[in-house]
Formats: sequence, C-alpha cells, structure tokens
Amino acid sequence: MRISVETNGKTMEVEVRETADGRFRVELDDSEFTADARKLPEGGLSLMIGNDSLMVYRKGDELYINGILYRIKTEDPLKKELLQSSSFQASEGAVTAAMPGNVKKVLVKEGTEVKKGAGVVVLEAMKMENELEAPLSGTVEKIHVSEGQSVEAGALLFEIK
Amino acid sequence: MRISVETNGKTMEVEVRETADGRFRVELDDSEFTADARKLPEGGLSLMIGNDSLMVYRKGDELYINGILYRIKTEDPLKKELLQSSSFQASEGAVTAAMPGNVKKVLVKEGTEVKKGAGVVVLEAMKMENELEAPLSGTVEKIHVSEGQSVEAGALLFEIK
Amino acid sequence: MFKKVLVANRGEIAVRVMRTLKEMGIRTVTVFSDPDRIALHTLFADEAYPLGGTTSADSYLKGDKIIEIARNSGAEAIHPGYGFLSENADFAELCRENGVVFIGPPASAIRQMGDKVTSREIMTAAGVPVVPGFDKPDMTEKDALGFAEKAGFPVMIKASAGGGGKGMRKVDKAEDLGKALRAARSEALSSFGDGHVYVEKFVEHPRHIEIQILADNYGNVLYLGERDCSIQRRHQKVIEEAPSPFVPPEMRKKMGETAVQAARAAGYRNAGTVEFLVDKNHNFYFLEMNTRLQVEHPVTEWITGLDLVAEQVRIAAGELISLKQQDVKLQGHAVECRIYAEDPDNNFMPSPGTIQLLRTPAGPGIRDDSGIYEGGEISLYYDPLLSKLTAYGPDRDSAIRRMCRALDEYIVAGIKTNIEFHHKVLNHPEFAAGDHDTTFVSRHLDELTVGNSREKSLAVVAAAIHYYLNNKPVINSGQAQKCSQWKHFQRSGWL
Amino acid sequence: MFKKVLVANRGEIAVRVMRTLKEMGIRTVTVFSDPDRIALHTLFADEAYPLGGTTSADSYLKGDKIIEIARNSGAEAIHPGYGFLSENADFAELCRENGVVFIGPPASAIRQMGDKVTSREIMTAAGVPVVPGFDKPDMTEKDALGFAEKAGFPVMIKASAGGGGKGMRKVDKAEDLGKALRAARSEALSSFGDGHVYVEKFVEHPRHIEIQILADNYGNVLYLGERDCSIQRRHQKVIEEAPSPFVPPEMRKKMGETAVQAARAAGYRNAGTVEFLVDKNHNFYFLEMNTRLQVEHPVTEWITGLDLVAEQVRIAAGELISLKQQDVKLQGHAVECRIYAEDPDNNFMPSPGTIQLLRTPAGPGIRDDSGIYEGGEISLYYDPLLSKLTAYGPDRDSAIRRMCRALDEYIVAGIKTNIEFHHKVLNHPEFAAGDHDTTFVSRHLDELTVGNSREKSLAVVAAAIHYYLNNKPVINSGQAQKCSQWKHFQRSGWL
Repeated sequence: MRISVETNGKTMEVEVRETADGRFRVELDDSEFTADARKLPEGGLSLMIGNDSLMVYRKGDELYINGILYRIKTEDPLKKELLQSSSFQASEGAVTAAMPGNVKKVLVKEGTEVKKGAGVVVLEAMKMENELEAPLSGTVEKIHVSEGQSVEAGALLFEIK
Repeated sequence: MRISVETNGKTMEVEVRETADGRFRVELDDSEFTADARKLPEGGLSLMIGNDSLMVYRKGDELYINGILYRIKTEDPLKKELLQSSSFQASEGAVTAAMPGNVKKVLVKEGTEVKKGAGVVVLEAMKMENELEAPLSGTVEKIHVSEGQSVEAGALLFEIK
Repeated sequence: MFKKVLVANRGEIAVRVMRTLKEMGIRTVTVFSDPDRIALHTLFADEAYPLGGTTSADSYLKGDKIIEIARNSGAEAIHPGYGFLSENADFAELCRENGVVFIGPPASAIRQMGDKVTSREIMTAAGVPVVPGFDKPDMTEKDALGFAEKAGFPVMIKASAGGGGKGMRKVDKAEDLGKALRAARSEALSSFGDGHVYVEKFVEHPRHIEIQILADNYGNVLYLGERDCSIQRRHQKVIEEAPSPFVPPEMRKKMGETAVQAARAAGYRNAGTVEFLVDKNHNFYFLEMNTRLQVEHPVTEWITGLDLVAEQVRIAAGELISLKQQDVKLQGHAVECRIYAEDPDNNFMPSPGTIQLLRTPAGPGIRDDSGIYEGGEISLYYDPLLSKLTAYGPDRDSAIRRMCRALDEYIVAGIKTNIEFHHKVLNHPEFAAGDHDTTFVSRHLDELTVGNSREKSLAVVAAAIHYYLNNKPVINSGQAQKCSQWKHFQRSGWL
Repeated sequence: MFKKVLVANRGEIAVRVMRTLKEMGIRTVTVFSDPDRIALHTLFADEAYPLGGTTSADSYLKGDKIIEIARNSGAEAIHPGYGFLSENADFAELCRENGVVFIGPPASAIRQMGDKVTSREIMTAAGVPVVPGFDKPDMTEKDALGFAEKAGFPVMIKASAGGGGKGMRKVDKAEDLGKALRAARSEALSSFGDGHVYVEKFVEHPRHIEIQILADNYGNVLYLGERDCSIQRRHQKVIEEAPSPFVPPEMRKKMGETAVQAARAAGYRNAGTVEFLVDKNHNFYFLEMNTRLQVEHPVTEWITGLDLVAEQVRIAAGELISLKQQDVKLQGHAVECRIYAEDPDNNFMPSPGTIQLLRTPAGPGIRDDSGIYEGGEISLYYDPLLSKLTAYGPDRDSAIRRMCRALDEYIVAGIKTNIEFHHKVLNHPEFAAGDHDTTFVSRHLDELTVGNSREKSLAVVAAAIHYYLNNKPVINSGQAQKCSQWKHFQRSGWL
C-alpha cells in the first residue's frame, strides 16, 4: 500500500508491504526497513524496526514513539484525491475558535469597518484571555456569538468581508 | 431489583431501586442508603453514598473500593435458582489446577491405591513447586495430564474413586 | 490533632494535600463544582460535597458555602491549597469566626502582604531590602528624574493599582521620562480608574529566587533553603529548582535569615514564601510574600526530606515545627516541570479537552503530583495545570538528566501539553549552565517552540505501518467486513 | 563511559536498570524470550533481540547467546540485574574472554562467595564473625556434643550440600543429639547423595540485616548503611526497610566496617551486599555475600540519595565511586513492599494471568519500580514479582503511614496479589514497634491472611448498585436489547 506521510510541512511517499512471514517491508526514499509489529493493549503497537524497539501510540495526528511526540499526518493518496475534490473551502475572513472557551467580550458590531489586526472577539479559557483579531481589513459581515456564550473548538466566531 | 450479596461466606439480600431523579435507594438489613452514581472511564464507577465518595472497580468477584479489595459475589436470586437446578456437580475425588502451570511430575500411575493426602501430581509455576494431593483415599481412576505438559487454571488433573 | 479536614480546592493540589491528610490518619472532605463531579479530587476524597456552579466564582470561591459544608460535615479545619481562597483574608477571618481552623497564616498577615505598598513599607521598616523606588502623591517629572538619576537608569514606572503589565513603562534615559510618565498615568487611569504611579529601579536580567519559611505559634521561624523559579513564560513559572545554581552558601544563609526577618515583621504563621528578585551582582530585593503553600513546594520537600503539608497541618493544630533550624539539612538537587494543558507552539494557548491516553513516568528519583486520569476531562473553566513532575538526583546534572528521562516516559494525548517544551529548555546550554534569568523563555522562544527536532525517519516508517494496519484492504470473508479495521487487525493471524 | 549496554534480564529490574542507563545517555539493549515479545522491558529498551525459548533455561540463562548478541549489537557491557546470570561466575568469565564488560564483581569473587563452606572460611580468616559451628570429616556424636555443650543449646545440624530445609535438624537438648544426627545424615544422603553434615549454633529469633557496600578498582570500599529484611515468607523477603529499627548507631558503624572487611577479604569490586543474622543481643554473624544488585536496593537509594545502578556502571567503566565514606549521609527512613502475583490466603501460591486493571500510587515520598502494564500478561514461567513499592519519610512512622496510603492507591486486578497482606503486616503492632524477627510471618500467619477485615456495609451497597447497573431490566426499545447491558448503561440518561 502506498501511503503519504506529512511531517514538518514535508510530504513523503512510503510503500508498505506485508511479507509472507507476517512482517513488514517499508520503503522510504532510498531506504528499506523490515519491521515486526505486535498489538499492545489499549491501542498501542510494538514495532521492531531492525532491532530498534519502538512503542507506538497514535491519537489523531499525534504519534508517540517511546514517549516522544511527533506530529505526523498519514493518508492514502487515493482517499486524499477523493477528499480534496469535494473539500469545503473556508472563507479567508472567517475566524474560528482555536480552543473551547467562553466569549468574554464582543468588541465590535456587525457592519463595522475594521482594519486587519483589530480586536473583534475576546475568548476566555483557563484563566487566560485571548483576543481574536480581524484577519483582513473590511466589514464585519456577521458575528456568530454573543457575550457569555461558551463555544467549542472550531466554532465559527465571525466573518469579515 | 432484589440482589443477593455474598461476602466472607455470609449472604445478604439487598434491594436496589432507581429513583425518579436518577439516584439509587438501597435497603440492606434495617438500613437505607441513598446513592448517586456516575460512570468512570475504563469501567469504573463513582458512587456517592450519602456524602461518602467511593471509587468502585469490579473484576469478577473482586470489588475495589477506593483501592481496597473486597471479595464479593453478587447474584440475582432468580438467575441463581435457574443456575443451581442445572448446575454440574463435580466429583469429590476430582482435582483441578488452582493455577496455570507446568506438570513437573506425575507421582503415581493410574490404578494405584492411594491414601488421602498422598502426593499425586507436582505442578510448577513461577519458580515454585506445588504438590497436589489425593483428596480422599481410593484408587487413581484417571490421570489427565503427563509430565512436561502445561495446563490452564481449572484444568482437570486427576480423579480418585 | 484534627480528625477531619476539608480541602477547599481541586486538581493536583487537592489530591496532594489529601494524600498527606490520609497519611496522618485524618479523614478527607472536599467540595466540587458541577463539572467536577468525577474530577480526580472528588473521587480521591473520603467525603465530597457539591458546591454547584461552574465558574470559579460560582463554586470554589464561595467561601461562606464552603464554611457551612465544613461545619455540617464535622471538619475542624480547612486547607485552601493555592489559588482560589488561599490568599483571601476575609475568608480566613470568616473561618475563625465560625470556629473552623484556617490552615494558613492569620488574616492580618494575608491582608498586609497582599497589598504591594503596605508590604513594601513593612519590609523596609524591618530592614529587608526592597527594589529602590520613589513614591509620592502627585509626583512631578522633576521628582522622578531626581530619583532616577540617583538610582541610575533604566527605571520602571509602575501603577500602584497595577497588574498584568498595564500602566507600566521602562525608561532608559532622562529625555524619555516625561513622556513615559504621562503615558503610564493615562493607561493606569483608563485601566484601573486610578492614575497613581510610582518609580522603581529596573532590575536587569533578574533571577526569581524565593525562600520557603515555616513559622509556628511559639515564635519559631525556620527557613528551608531557596527555590530558583527563573524559567517563566507570561510571568508564570514553568520550571523550578532547589537549590539555585546561582546562590552560594553564604548568600543562602543571608537570604534565609532575611526571609525569617520578613516573616517575623509580618507576624507570620504557617508555611509561607518570601520572593526575591536577584540581580547579576547577587543583590536581592524583596518582591512579595506568598501567604500559602506554593505550587513548587515539592522541590523543597525533595532536598529537605520534609512533608510541608504535614508541617502546615501540625502548625495549624497548635503543634511545634517538627525540627529546629540546625536540623535542616539540604541534600541533593530537585527540579520541577509544570505540565500544562497548553500549546507552546501557539503562544502557550490553553488546550482543554479529554485525556485520551495517559502514561506517567516512575522509577528512581521521580515524583508525579497529578490531578488527572486517563479518560478524564480537562475543563476550560479552571487552571490548565495537569501535573507537577519533579526529579531528584545527587546533583543538578543528574536531576536534570533524570527529568529528561521521565519526560520521555510521560505521554498525554488528546490535548496539547508543554512536555516537549520542557525537554528543550532542559537541554538548552544556557539552562544547563545554570546561567539563565527570567527573560530566558522570551529570549529563546523560537528555539524552544518550533515543533519536535528529533530524528524522524523511524517515526515516518512507524506512522506508515500504523496507518497500514488500520486501513489495509479486507480480503477475507464478508463477515470480517462488518468489523472495524482495527477489530479485524486484532483477530488476524499476524498478532 | 559506555555508549551502549545490554541488560540481560526482564521484569522490573531490567526496566529499573535501563532507566538509569537512559539518564546516563547510554543506549539500552535487551533480550527477550518468546513469551516476552511485548513484556515491558522489551518495549522499554532502545533495541531488543529475540533469545527464543520459553523457560528461563531456554532463554535468559543462555549466556553464550547473550554475549553474542552483545557483540553483534555493539554493546560494550552487560548488566545482569539479579537472578538469572547475575551470580554465575562462568558467565562473568565468558564476558571477559569475549571483551564484554560484566557489570559486577570479578568471577573469582562470585565463585568464592557462592560456596557456603569457602565463604565461611574466608570470612573466619578475615576476622568476620560467623555463626559458631563445628565441621570435621566423619564427625562423631561425641564431637558434636562437645561443640554443642560449649556453644550452648539449641544447635542446628545442617547438610553441607544442603538447601530447602532438607538434611536439617534443630536440637534442643543433649539427649536428642544422636538421633537427630543420624536422621539428618540419612536425609542428606537420600536427598543430595552426600551424607556430610556439620553443626552450628542455632540463632533464635534472628533478624536478617544486611550491609550495602560499593567497591571500585582503586581500593575504595564504602558501606552505605544497613537494610532490615526480617519480614520473610517461605525464606523470601517481602518487606525491607532502611535503616533497621534494631540497629543503634555504634552497631551500624561496626557492621559497616565488618562488611567492608568482608568485601576486601573477598577481593570484591562493584556493588555487593553482606548479609548477617543478628540475634536478640545484637550479636551479628556473617550469613552470605550477594555478589550483585539486591532486589531491595531502592530503600538504600532513598536514605543516601545515591543511584546504585549509576555507581555500578561507573565502577565497571573504571571510574571512582562518586563519594567518600565521610560523605555518606543517611537521612530519613524508607520501606519497601514487594508486590507479588500470589495469593497470601492460599499459602502464597503464585497467580499468573492478565492484568485487567492497574492503578499505581504516586505523590510525595512514593516510588514504584514496576515491570508490568495494564493489559499485560504475567507469565507462569518467571518470577512472580510485579513491582517494588517504596515509601520514604522523615522517620519510620511516617514512612510506614505513607506506604499504607500508597497501598490503598494501588489496584491490580485480574490476578491475586499480596497488597492487602502488606497492609496487615504494616499495621501489626509488633511490626509497628520494630520488634519483629524472621519468624514474624509464620507466627502471625492467621492474622495476616484471613481476607479483608475492613468495614464492609458500604462495600455491599456498592456491589449491589454495580450489579444492578449491569443487569437492570431493559425496558426500552428492541434496539437496546441487542447491546450488552453495560453499553446500555453507557447510553442511558442517568449518566
């Protein structure tokens, strides 16, 4: 199976094959690796790549190898094409919450003209305030939240046009 | 629901009811308890009985309350009756393995007459040998294992008649 | 001794305090907000009482309600932990009025030390060095200039009512002073409704070094060595150590004795911390006194062998401190890393969520004071401190290497944490040399936060195999196709 | 210093040794048997090599294969842990012949100390006290009686080739001696094919107290205080502590200096332990020397602040011991509980199986050296030691109370363990008074093993609610009935 692996903004193509004895051959650039894999309780994986013993846990894009965190995206190139063709393109002026939080303040009204970098909404979480700024100069088209409201990570907060 | 609870060889009848507000009323002997219950990750349970905070984990007959182990059996009296009427009665002279292990030695042959307490099979596990004795005087009817064999806990080892 | 004590806090510190109470044979009571019904401290206590509410103001800051619960449950004393009500003089007073022992200093000491100007006055009167400064109603530009030229530039203009850097200006030379004074006054007025400012000598490249003290009701005041808390981000400590690599023995003694003087001047009781700013010439200046248990108290426990919470409880119960100054022996070195739910690569933004996977370090010289468990929720309503990891070794170098080993064992998935950030700080040559000050993190921010710099090719191979196993084409029976890929993986022959 | 070291062991000790190696920046290599492919030590190592085989003899005892792996992997040294090859003189020699450093004493010291008669002779010659005894070819009843009357009854007849209590007889008075001598000879002959016996003074109510020593290649030999290991079951230690509540300072010094004498007499290098039997009058007698790291070394690490594995590695690499005798400072008190997979209520029978649930203790003064993880298998082929839990406190009482708190936090489900047994020992008045000897467990077996004696009514209520939630009648839709009860419980509204 061909898999594209992205890390630190760089994408690599990796070929993984299962061999007859239940081991794995992995090709990456010009190198070839042989690996033995065993499942661990709670979703972990023990890999012996050569004789390097790796304890692997994966949650989303987070890959832990012997306790060390790597941010790595993996995708099947086939699936990726499918996804990209139908993907939703978010507007440049739309701002979403990077973390769950409470809307502490809404600093401007809908229809106001703002400059790029002007504060629009203040989110609060865990004793810390975070002012979200207009990503571009323009008009505040829509504010989707009101003061005191709590929002999830990824929630659309406001749009500038 | 009526539940029979057995601990330290003593059986108690307990009545558990769910109340309208999602709490529990439990009657035990002359006492009544009110409890709030929340599920914890990995199968645990947080109980507030009165204001006592109990963290409860259960595996088989082992009940852990705030880390302290209680051996407790619980059964639905209805189910219990069903089970008892059809239960398999093991023979008095049959000896099973109390732990998984390796059969280190078989000390007697089938057909031999043995006295109660005579050694019949030696099981070995974790650097320790354990000699299993005849539970009654009689003839070694059948030996189900041979030297060097590994057995699971509960495996039938031999029968005396 | 008390039979039952209420812990009016949550998270790691509530659990840590209850551990000692349990060791002392004292029954533990705690309180919990609505989101904390199954938080670790609620589960850990012998008895737990609902406070209702979600925000801190609606729950853990409800002093009257907490005192009522203490009385109803039969708790004879309240341990406030840190934060929340721990430095609230009114709460301490209310406890006393209701016949509940507040495990901390008297309300008067909290009140005096809580006010910047008052505490500065008390310390000056007691001969404790403070940062040279000048304060006068309606201070003119000429007044300020007179001070600045005597003390030497740079100086700092600060709002009396200040906090969070507002109404604050650093002034490097005489000609900038007037403008800075006006700007600070105007900002102070608009931020706090009070335009009063004062001027202080600016301490360049300061280290933050604090002295732990213990004071009982019988006039005994002890110092337990110092902690160096110079690694800070956003004016908040992230790594602390004891002893400080910057403090020679004679300075340790002098700082310790000065801290005792400060505590006596404040009429202090129980455990407390006197914080100092230290300049590059080893001059130290009183910064403030924290009238409670510090977050970083475990590093002092490591090098003294003492249990500070046990000392707090004993002092509050009217007992003597368990030892004398001459019996305090500092041995070895300890480092603490505060494990926060935050993203160092994104301006240390908090990261609430569910702990999907948790592996905690253990073994020689490692202590983990945690308030979380696998599957638990990190709520956005409270402080993002997940755990305090401390490492001990015979010397600074071995303690640091031990900490690095433990950080590698520590896995928290599902939320972002600063574990990798800690690793980078500990491996930075400036930190390794003990040559850092409070500007360390901001000066090296880029080096400390750009992702993970370790070797990656095995990680790529591992990621690819992991993906393969979860997505490989199912070629067996129709039955298998109904299962998730992972289940199929579990059943297939290669395991 | 070494760049790469192979750890030829498994379980908790392999993990513990690798932790220190990682802290020293040394790459870790280990070996594993077939059942240990995903054992913790295999996962924990940087590199792991299959040994094949299942039993110890077929895997971890294959010295030649392990040396081959060390050479092929580029490991410069082998740490043997305890057990397995750690006291095998031939293996130590084979390492040397193959240019691999054996992290332990020279083969000659292992060989001499491994033989009961030789070690007794060496110690006697060096002036180290041994249990008074008499040994002569063809010893007559008269010879034995002569000794017994001089030394005083009771005496012990022991087989030279002995072990496991066979060929051993305790004799209380002169008229029983002849019969006992004949019986012991006959039993020794039939058990070992060698009827040679000798006679020794019987030490009544002995304590088992041992001295940790360190010896480098430059003639430095240090003693690091004693450990009291008198709590034993089946002649195996279960609870150890340092210091011993039975040893006053002057005796500590005398025992330490005697142990150094013993180590010098044996030409010893690296870490080792001199075991003594101590009678009620504080007389101590050489028992044997363990030429390796002891299971219970963490209690010494707690009170000295040292890392004994790091000292072992440094000594093996030709470095000096990191400190001098006068720098050894003992501070506080430490207790160790060995957590075994065994059933104390059933004659301590081993209990292999799967760890279904694991909650480990943490917080102040607690160290858990474990070789297991949740979901892992405890194999019947190896030692049943799961973990070593150690607790530290400023004094014995606080260390014991801390240990009790930690035992309450410790949950191991799926197999039987001795956690509750430990709790009972620690709470026994004789242990609390420090007044116990090696007969403690057998004398109090009934009190220590009859189930759980704590208050039970809340447990019954909890069990009933747990049962109810997993078995309550499903009254909703047909859909729900397809799910397991627990799933239904997860979905239902009351959560």
